[in-house]
Amino acid sequence: MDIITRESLKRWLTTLMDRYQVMAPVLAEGNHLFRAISSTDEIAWDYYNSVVPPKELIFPLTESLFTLEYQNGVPQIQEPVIDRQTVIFGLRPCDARAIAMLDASFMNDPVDVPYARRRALVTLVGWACVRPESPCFCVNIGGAPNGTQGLDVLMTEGTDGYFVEPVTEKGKAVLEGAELKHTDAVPPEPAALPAFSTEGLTERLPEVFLSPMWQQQVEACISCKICTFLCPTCYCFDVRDRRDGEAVERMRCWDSCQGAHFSKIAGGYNPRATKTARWKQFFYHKYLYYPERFGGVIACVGCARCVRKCPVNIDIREVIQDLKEDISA
Amino acid sequence: MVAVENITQLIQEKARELLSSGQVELVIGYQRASDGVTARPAFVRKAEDAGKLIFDQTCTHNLGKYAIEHRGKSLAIVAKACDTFGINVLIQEKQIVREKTYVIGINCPGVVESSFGETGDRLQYRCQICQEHAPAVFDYIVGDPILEKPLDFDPYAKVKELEALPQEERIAFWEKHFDRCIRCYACRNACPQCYCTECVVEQIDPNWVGAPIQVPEKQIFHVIRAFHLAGRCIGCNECERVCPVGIPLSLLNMKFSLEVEQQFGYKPGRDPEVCAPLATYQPDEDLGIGG
Amino acid sequence: MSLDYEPRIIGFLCNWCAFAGADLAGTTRTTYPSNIRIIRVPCSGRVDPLLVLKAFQQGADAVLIAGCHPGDCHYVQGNYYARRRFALLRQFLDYLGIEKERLRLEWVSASEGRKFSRLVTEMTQEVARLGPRKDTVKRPARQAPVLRPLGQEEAAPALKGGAAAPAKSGGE
Amino acid sequence: MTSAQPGGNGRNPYVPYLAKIENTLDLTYDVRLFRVRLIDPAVEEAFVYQPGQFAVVSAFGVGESPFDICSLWQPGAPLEFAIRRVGTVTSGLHALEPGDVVGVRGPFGNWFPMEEYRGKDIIIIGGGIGMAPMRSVVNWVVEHRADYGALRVLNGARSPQDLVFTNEFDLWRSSPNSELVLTVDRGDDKWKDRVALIPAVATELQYSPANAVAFVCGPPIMIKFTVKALQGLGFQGEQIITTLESKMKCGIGKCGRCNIGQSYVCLDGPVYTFAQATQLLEEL
Repeated sequence: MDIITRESLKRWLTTLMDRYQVMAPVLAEGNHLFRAISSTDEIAWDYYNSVVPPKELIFPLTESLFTLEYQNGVPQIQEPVIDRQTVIFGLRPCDARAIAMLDASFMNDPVDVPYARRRALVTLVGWACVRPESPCFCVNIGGAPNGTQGLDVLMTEGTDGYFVEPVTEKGKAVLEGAELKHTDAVPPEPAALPAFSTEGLTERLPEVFLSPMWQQQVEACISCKICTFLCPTCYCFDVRDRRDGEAVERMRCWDSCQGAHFSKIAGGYNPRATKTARWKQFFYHKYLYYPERFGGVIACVGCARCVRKCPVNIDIREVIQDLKEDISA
Repeated sequence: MVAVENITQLIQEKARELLSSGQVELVIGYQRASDGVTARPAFVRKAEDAGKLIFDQTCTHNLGKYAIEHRGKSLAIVAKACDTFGINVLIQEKQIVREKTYVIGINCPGVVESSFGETGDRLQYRCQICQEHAPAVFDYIVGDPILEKPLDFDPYAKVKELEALPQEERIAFWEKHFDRCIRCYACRNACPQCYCTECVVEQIDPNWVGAPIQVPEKQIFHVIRAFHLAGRCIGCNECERVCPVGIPLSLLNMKFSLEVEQQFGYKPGRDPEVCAPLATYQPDEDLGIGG
Repeated sequence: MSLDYEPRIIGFLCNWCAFAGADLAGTTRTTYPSNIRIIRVPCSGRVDPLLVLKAFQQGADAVLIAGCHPGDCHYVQGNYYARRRFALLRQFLDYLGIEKERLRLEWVSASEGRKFSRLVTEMTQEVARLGPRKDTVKRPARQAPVLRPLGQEEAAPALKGGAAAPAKSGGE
Repeated sequence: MTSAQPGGNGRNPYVPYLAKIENTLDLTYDVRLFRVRLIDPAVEEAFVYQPGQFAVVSAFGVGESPFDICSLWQPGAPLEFAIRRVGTVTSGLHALEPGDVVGVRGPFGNWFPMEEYRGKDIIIIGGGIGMAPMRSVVNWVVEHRADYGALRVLNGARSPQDLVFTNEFDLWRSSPNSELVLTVDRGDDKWKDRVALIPAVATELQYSPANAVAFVCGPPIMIKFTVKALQGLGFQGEQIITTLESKMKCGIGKCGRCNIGQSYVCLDGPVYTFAQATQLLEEL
């Protein structure tokens, strides 16, 4: 395996900035977030994980789909230009795996062109988690703190620098010019996480759809959108117009199934009028609907952002445990 | 942390009594969270479940939020001193019925800063500046009365520091913070004083505020939210606690609290009989505006 | 009057007094700067802070709310509520970086055409002295597509041609 | 069943085709029929659709919403949408006039498998604006009259003023072996037909399930009870076909809001047999 010293790594990133826009975790007023950097000094080298997942770099909170303007009375549609080569540096394997899950949905026919355009320009250089901590649970849901799925390059911090593992051709290309040295050492193994099993959950979810358990689980929910907006695999959006005189811009913005109006149709009928129904939608989408559509993969990567940030401590791990008891009872 | 075991015990006993006598159908309190160290809201409907209720200095949530959700039911609610101010506001605004709401008030030692899996001894800022540790409304009171000590610093110091900054820096300060907002609405939804069934920032027809998650929309949301709480915010600061991206929302709410206190000498929730400042007026007052 | 910089002022005028006052200023040929854009409202008490914010966000340099003198409100007390509301709001906007001089509440009766004219002149001069707003939180007249997560500097030229061809169905 | 996607690969599916409103016809006080022609002839040629498919129509500056295409496809014919003014987008569309430009994306979704039902009796039950997707089925059967058995249409609405496509009633009635029953929830002094709820009328009419299929569309509550009534008459799940309305934004299975259970209405629907929709309707 190859290794790169921390100094060489910084030099490599600095030279990358000529060709690529480099996004990395930074500390913004006490919050770790992915932002474009102009110097490697801005990188939060000691971060655990970002508050907002790096999905926001490929699937922005708000993006323009097109503008429509009238030229001599003739309507003209223009799409925004997306042409910036970008390296996302330092994302965690769970978030990279989540991006692979977004790919499955957005790249599925018909291809979501705005997403695909961005995605094609992005190279993902990940950092393995050497010291993952509970409530993270990637290992219990098909991932690993040093997993490579979705990544182009995986780096693992060792004592003498970073172990570098190119995963894809794109990854090899981005590493060109990096001062890599061969080493016989092996990357450190990540610390163990508490284990629990999600086996058989998807198959049995349909049986418990009407269980009263859901209402109890979600009783404290305040219907905010933290769990969905901070979820690296959530990708619901809203499409809205903005008018300026005769010109119109159509944009899409993140939206969340937790909002009361999410599924309400004009005329007032709301198929998911209760917070229990809405939270169930969140859970079922991850653990049943997505897997049914995309080859059995559960759309949760165990990053535990929803667990850490839920204002009222609704703990998805606990829900899974309770469900198993409910199913077996 | 201050020893509060006896409070837990008293709450459990009271909950048991209220539920088994049928006086209330629901007790809203706190229970241990899944991390084993912090707290989360608990909903107890059977006397035999009362044992899961707890109280300690991690019980930060303002449970008044749920009193609105369960309005119409006879319920008991565990409320810290500041939470009772919020209950008073809700009574004043006819959102809940006093007679149907059994308030288990707590002489509150203050709550500590905590996050998932982590807690410590450091009091939350709102508790550091608190000078009213006794509940304003209650049917049953637990905890030893707390000796009120005058503060040796200005509770509004942070607001005043920001006020004193040059205009450009204030602009930069707020734009930097609003930029991080993701419009998750946790601040609004955690607030017991925000109970509109349809929020003006989400209203579609008319669509006052667009859906984009961009600084103009965020600014309008935060300003309107703060304004709608002017003279109503009781300073529980749950909005700031739940914000996933650490926006100092207390600096918005406290600015209004400061103005309301200075201009109208009013503090919300202390007495439900006194009218809120924006719901009343004095015909001949001079507010330095209008002429 | 000549100014280097022409401010835009949005005036929310009460239908029962200030709007008639402005009308009177017009019919009596009293001149006032054309910097004000008037929106007729049923009462100064109708003016929601949201409207004021929207005005600022859409590029207003200042907002004037003009209602009936105390005691004269057509709806008895609307102007009293407005007074309390905007006394708070202007302090708050100042705190966020929009100077309090940019938000005014004034009493103008239907017979005070002159006062209205003086007010607008005064306010225009004052706002011109303040200059353009320093905060950037306003929607520019034409927003270029936002591509922020892939780089802030990218946003500006994005509307102009480039890699992605405009949709074929765009023209005839 | 996949939908025809004119324009080819690599086209941004969120960019609508531009179309002009040719003319409109007020069907009721709040329902208007829009006849819309795609501006680009190449797009128009490729825009082939089946009864039951929908398109997402934009009122630029207001937004876009999905609407059933209630015309039958014919080369060179305009697209028709019956749109009830009920929300922001529909109000925006109603504010437009002939000659104005709208956006159209589609055709999306699956369709009524009319070929499969050749030789069967066709029962069509539509409530209110739910009659819009039913209209294409009725007209399909009328147009291919020899291919099908009896045509029995039950059209209901809240009031006589809410009945849509009244201008086509004579055409439907005059088709051989056809029946049209009208009912309203509340009549007025001029109303001579039935005053009853659709499920009750369906039961009363004793529709026979023998060699028949029933199409049902209307408000969720009407679908629910009409399906019950049909089941009471002996209809099996696969003999009942419905088209569901759901909140949609993208129309292509991405935006995540139209699902009922596992099924994305925009991709897997909007047409379902009741056998498929049993679980879905539990959620309704």
